[in-house]
Amino acid sequence: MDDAPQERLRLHIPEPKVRPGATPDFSDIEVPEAGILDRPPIDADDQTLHDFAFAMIRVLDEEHRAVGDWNPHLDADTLRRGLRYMLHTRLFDEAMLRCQRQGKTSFYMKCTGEEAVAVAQAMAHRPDDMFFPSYRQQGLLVARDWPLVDLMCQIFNNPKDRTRGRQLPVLYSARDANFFSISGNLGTQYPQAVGWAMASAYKHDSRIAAAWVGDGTTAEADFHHALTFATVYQAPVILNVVNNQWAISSYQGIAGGEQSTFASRAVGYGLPGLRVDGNDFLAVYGATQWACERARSNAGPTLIETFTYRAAAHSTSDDPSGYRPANEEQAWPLGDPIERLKQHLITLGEWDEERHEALTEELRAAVKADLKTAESYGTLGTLPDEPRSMFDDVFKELPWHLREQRDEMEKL
Amino acid sequence: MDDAPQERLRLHIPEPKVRPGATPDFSDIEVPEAGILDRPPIDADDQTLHDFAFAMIRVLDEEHRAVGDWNPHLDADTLRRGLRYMLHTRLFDEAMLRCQRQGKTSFYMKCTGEEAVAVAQAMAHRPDDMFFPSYRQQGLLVARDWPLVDLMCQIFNNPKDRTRGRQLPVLYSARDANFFSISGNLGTQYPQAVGWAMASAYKHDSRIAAAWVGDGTTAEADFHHALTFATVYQAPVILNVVNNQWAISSYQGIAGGEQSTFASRAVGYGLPGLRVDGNDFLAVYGATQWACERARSNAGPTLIETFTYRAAAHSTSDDPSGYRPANEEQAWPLGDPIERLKQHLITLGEWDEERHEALTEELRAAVKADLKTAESYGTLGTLPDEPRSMFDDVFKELPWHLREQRDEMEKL
Amino acid sequence: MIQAINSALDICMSRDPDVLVFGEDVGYFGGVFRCTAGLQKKYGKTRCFDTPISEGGMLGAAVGMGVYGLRPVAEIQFADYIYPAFDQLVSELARLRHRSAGEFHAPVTVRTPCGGGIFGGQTHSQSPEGVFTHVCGLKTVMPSNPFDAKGLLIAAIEDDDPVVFFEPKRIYNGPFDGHHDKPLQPWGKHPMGEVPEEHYRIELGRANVVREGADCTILCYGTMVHVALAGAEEAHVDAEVVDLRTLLPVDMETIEASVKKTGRCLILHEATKTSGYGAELLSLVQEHCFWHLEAPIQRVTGWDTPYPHAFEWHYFPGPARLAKALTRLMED
Amino acid sequence: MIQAINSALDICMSRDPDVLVFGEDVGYFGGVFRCTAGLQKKYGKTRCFDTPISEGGMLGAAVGMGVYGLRPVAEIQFADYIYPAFDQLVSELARLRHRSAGEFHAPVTVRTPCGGGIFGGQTHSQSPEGVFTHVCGLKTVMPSNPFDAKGLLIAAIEDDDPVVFFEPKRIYNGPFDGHHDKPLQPWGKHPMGEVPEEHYRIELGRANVVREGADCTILCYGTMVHVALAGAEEAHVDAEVVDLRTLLPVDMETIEASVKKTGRCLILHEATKTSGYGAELLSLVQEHCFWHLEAPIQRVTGWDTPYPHAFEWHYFPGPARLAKALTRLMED
Ligand SMILES: Cc1ncc(C[n+]2csc(CCOP(=O)(O)OP(=O)(O)O)c2C)c(N)n1
Ligand SMILES: Cc1ncc(C[n+]2csc(CCOP(=O)(O)OP(=O)(O)O)c2C)c(N)n1
Ligand SMILES: [Mg+2]
Ligand SMILES: [Mg+2]
Repeated sequence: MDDAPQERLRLHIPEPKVRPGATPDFSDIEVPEAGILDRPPIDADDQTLHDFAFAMIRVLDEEHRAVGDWNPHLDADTLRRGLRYMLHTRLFDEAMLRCQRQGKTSFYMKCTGEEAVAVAQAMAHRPDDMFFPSYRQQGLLVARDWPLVDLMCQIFNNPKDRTRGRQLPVLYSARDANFFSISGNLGTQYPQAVGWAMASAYKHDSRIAAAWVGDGTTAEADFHHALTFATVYQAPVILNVVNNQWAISSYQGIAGGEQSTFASRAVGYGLPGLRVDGNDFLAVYGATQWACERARSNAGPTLIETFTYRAAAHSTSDDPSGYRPANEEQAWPLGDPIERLKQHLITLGEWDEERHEALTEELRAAVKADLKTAESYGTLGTLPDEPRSMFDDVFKELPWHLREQRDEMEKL
Repeated sequence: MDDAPQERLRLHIPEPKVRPGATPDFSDIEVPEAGILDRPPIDADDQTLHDFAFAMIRVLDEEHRAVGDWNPHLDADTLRRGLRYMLHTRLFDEAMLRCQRQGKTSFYMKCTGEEAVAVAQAMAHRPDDMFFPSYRQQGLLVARDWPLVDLMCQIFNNPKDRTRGRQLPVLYSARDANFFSISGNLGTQYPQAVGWAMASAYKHDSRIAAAWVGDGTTAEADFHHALTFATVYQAPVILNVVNNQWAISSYQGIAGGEQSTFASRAVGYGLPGLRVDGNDFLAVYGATQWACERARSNAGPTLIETFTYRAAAHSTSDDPSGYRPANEEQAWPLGDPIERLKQHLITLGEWDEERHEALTEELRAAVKADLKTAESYGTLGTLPDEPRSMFDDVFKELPWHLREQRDEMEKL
Repeated sequence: MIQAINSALDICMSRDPDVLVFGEDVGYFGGVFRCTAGLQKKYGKTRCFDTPISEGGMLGAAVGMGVYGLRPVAEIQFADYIYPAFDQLVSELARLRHRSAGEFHAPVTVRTPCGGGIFGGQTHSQSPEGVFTHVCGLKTVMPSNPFDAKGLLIAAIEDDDPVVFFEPKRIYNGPFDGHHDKPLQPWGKHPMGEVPEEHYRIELGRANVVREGADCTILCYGTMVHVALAGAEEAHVDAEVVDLRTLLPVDMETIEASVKKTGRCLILHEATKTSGYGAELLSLVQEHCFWHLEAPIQRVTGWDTPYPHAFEWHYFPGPARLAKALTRLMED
Repeated sequence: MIQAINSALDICMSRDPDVLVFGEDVGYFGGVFRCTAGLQKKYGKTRCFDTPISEGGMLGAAVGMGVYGLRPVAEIQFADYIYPAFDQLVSELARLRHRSAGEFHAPVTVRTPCGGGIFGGQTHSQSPEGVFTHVCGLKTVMPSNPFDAKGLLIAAIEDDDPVVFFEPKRIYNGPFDGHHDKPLQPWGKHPMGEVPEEHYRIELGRANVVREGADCTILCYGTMVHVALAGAEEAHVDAEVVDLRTLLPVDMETIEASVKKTGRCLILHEATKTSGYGAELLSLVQEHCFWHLEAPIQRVTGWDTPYPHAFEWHYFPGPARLAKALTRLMED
């Protein structure tokens, strides 16, 4: 038997350091210097890779230069495209929030502060790779040049809504962009992405899959299922955890984030876990590129944790001032992704305030124009289709009992 | 985008090195020297503890001496008790297998080769610690001096069956031994143990909990749930994975065991994972003792992987010759736990072949006597109770619809 | 109704230190619907706390706590998210007492907001209650008003059997009779909106006849009780409206007495039709009252489709649909 | 029946390289019931393989494979173990086509052995089919003999909707009419035991009248079809026995024609009674045939308890219970 003292047990309940009213405090977050980590070969052995799960891959340094082994060395045009997509995403989010306030839609979810994650990751992938996103990766669609009018129409549930009024706003589906239908149930897309990747490998295809979940969602069963299946079958998939510190009102400590990093969950499955500065466009790009190469060369799956901060409310139904200090995002030590990439381009001599201003104006006008088009088809309250359409697609063909119910509805 | 070559993807399906007909081959199993690992303080930091998840704690060396820091320094009486319990477990298993062959019970599951796991772990715990076992830890009950007649009566589903004929043989429940009702659904007991431990901590109790799953079962959702809840609330619980290399016909590679150790699953949750020679009574005892001390001092949970080999068939419904080489257990590099402890005692001068022979005879006689008693209450086919009893305990009190159904049954 | 639920939790926590309340966002924040607001502050972090987003883990842990001797009250944020916990509910919580022949049991209460009408789309609107009534070993409850909600929730928490407690979120803030275009009435104006401060229980397994009538019997629960009253009025039918309150064990005595009196029966629920709880109700009525039936029993329910977003009101079984069915019922 | 299932899988794999077969122990070993024996050897490791013990992961991956364009056939080792996969089945597989407005779908077939009578205790004996019929978007099938099993399984695999395919394990090796004390008859002697080698389909949604009769209609499926025939004989009742084969969508035409002809109806299933699929069947018959009913519809089912181990035969709704109910049905 053990020799432990006859001490009384006590239950530990994790609690964030600060709550509303207090000053934001990120002093416990270690921000390592940019560029200090090596980029290992994609087939490096497990043990070599462990460290990346606890470190933080960073490329942009304090002087806005791109440094170190993980720098993807993108040309200026690509960088400008990245900047444009991120800005476009942010302006789109702002416009949609306004629409919600104006009653044009019932609901919206922003990704403010997290734009680098989806945009850089989409750009690091090939266009035919398959994405299994959560609801906060609208940047993937922006970076795949998907028409925003299309998203707006779903948000408004108007007759051009691709989901025919069946889904909440933001739960997009865009097959032509290789973007999987977003589920309202957290995490379910994770093992689905693994299955898709297994299928691609089975068919000797070259397309790989990627999936995203939030820090909070890592606690779901499907997270474990996905990692298990990914490692057992060495599926060509990239599993991303967007650690934006919050899951509605619960901080990441409630998901176990204080005991270890989310990237380190990979270790126990014998997979590489990369922890990345999620507000560093180049670091996200570089890490994703590495993982893509790995998956595409039959070297196996990767787990990537993008360390970022949810600057906005969880959704339009949420008010974070109830559970965290006001303006905490301004104290966030990793800054703002758009600002950081902008400064990098300026440092390179490839950008300036005027061009930024002009780009902002251009995108604002584009969003406005798209909005006008989308609104012309209708906003909240416009029916997207005949009510009878709700009976379609339950099955491929309508069985008798649904036909009867449809008739009954129509006779009302 | 990535620079991976336009290689074709391929699907990896894990496969054991040998199948029936081939010679057993354990050449890839690294068996480190006994005694080489330090025993860290129970509150050592995570990073220090990582190595234990990939190493193997061993105490008994090739000369049958107990060596190194993890040696629990048990006195000879305790060692002899351990030997007795293990032997008793094995003889009990053999007797029950015979009973199944004789048609006295429908089903049985042996733990041959794994006796050290349950017996040493039970002995390292305090008697009032709560156990949440799987179906292969009968040794826990033996080591808690639980009357074997009781188990036999359940196996025979006779009128002394504590579960009143409701459960399959071997799915015991023994509240008085602090042994939780075994579920037929794999892994469900894992988060339950964590919840029990949380409750104990909440009540400032000093009792801790322990749970067991097999290597195959680590793939279930409940494994992840348990680790997540354990780390978040720092529950006083020990989570054990009995890696006996097989899950019915699937080798541990199908559970991801080839990519990393099961102990290393702990790393990503910020928990210590100890990988232990599961056939080394002293190593299992020592590691468990360490984890008990840790839990009982509010220092947190531990994951222990006991590395062993399922020498028997999965159950009486299984025939392993269909999927693995015959007599593979004899090639198992970690030997037999009973034999190893016996030799250790002999080396200490505390045991000899005659005493061993005598003990074997004594226990065989004890099992026989118990069997006679149990059989006197009836074997397979004897009804354990009135059929009407099946309606009890669905709810605390019988609702009207069950009363009606019971009456209907009785009128037949 | 939110305050009534909060009050029930508060009272149970104050009377019994073994009552613990937890779930996603229920701790500091007080729950996305505010049902647990103030409880962490009042009872401390170890009695009311957030859990990881792991419904399965939450109920697995709850079973263990119950086995230890506590009385856990777990919140599943939306009933649509109860499925990841299905195995712990169905294979463990419901079965434990039976499989261990009474050695172990876990008196867990699972609270969860259900139902639609809040423009929540298919994953914030479901009514899965029927499934739980098929699982022997679970009690299933759904209140239709604040007074009942409090009394039933206290009874559920104090019950030694596991209870799945559904809270129709559409009526959290006021009764709703299906007229979505009319302004919401707050509970304050409703007779059942008045909730005594003290401890009281409404026995599980007892229905409530909320309106006596001679023409026909409407069996319903939750939000649908209000729809039933409105629909009957619109159809000018003197319906007896039975609010079941507990679905399992169901109050067959009250149902039988009512249907034998009226000779006609209609079942109203929001869940999808096929194999919904209405099927069981219909079967029970048919089995117990066949010779008294003057017309076929009717079911008015949600369609057999996922809960739509834009077509919510075409899906919702509202008073117009009910009125039409009642008219047909009376003509049959 | 095992060979019939094996043959269906074999044929589907040989005709379509996109058909993959996987599950716990199904690869090298060929499945604990041997339904997949020989397939890995014939089609290779990447087409028929073992999965981790993770029913949820298995069906999650199956959905993804289906989305890619494959036709996965997953085996859940026992129907009792389908619950850990419930969320992927109910919230994902069943909903995908609808929520994406047809952009994505996954033509997954989930095979799983169900039912008791094999002394398997509560976690190897359950019949959870009713629950799946409540989930819109899933088709639910249960064959009663080898010929149907093969034709239905091929139809299920080739169907573009997800199908849950229940295999009553008690009749894997021969028909079983509930007389557990009589020696088992092998399928070889049964007319439906003869299974053509080639490809054929039995359309989903079509019932089979296995015995014509004038006195009453017995609705049943799976093992219970054999019990129905035996029970009717023992009760000397000229029963029309309808083997539903597909539970959803159910063949209402055949049911209606039969009940309207006989005027009496009994529903027989092994699953627990309350909110079981029998409740839906009873409701449908009541709704469609009320004016033709000469007596209350009866349900003969498993009791509302967990499937017992020692009292298996007291639980199992065998011919004696059925005969008694039939006699009462004819007297009513
Ligand atoms: C299975 C399930 N449980 C609960 C919810 C309710 N819910 C929606 S979002 C959310 C928080 C998710 O947090 P995180 O994963 O960190 O993602 P983030 O919102 O931060 O992007 C919760 C609990 C849900 N949608 N699905
Ligand atoms: C949820 C669930 N899925 C599948 C099974 C069927 N089953 C019973 S034992 C077993 C193998 C378990 O292997 P492992 O966890 O390694 O334990 P061991 O038998 O080796 O002790 C399986 C698949 C089950 N009982 N429960
Ligand atoms: Mg988050
Ligand atoms: Mg094993």
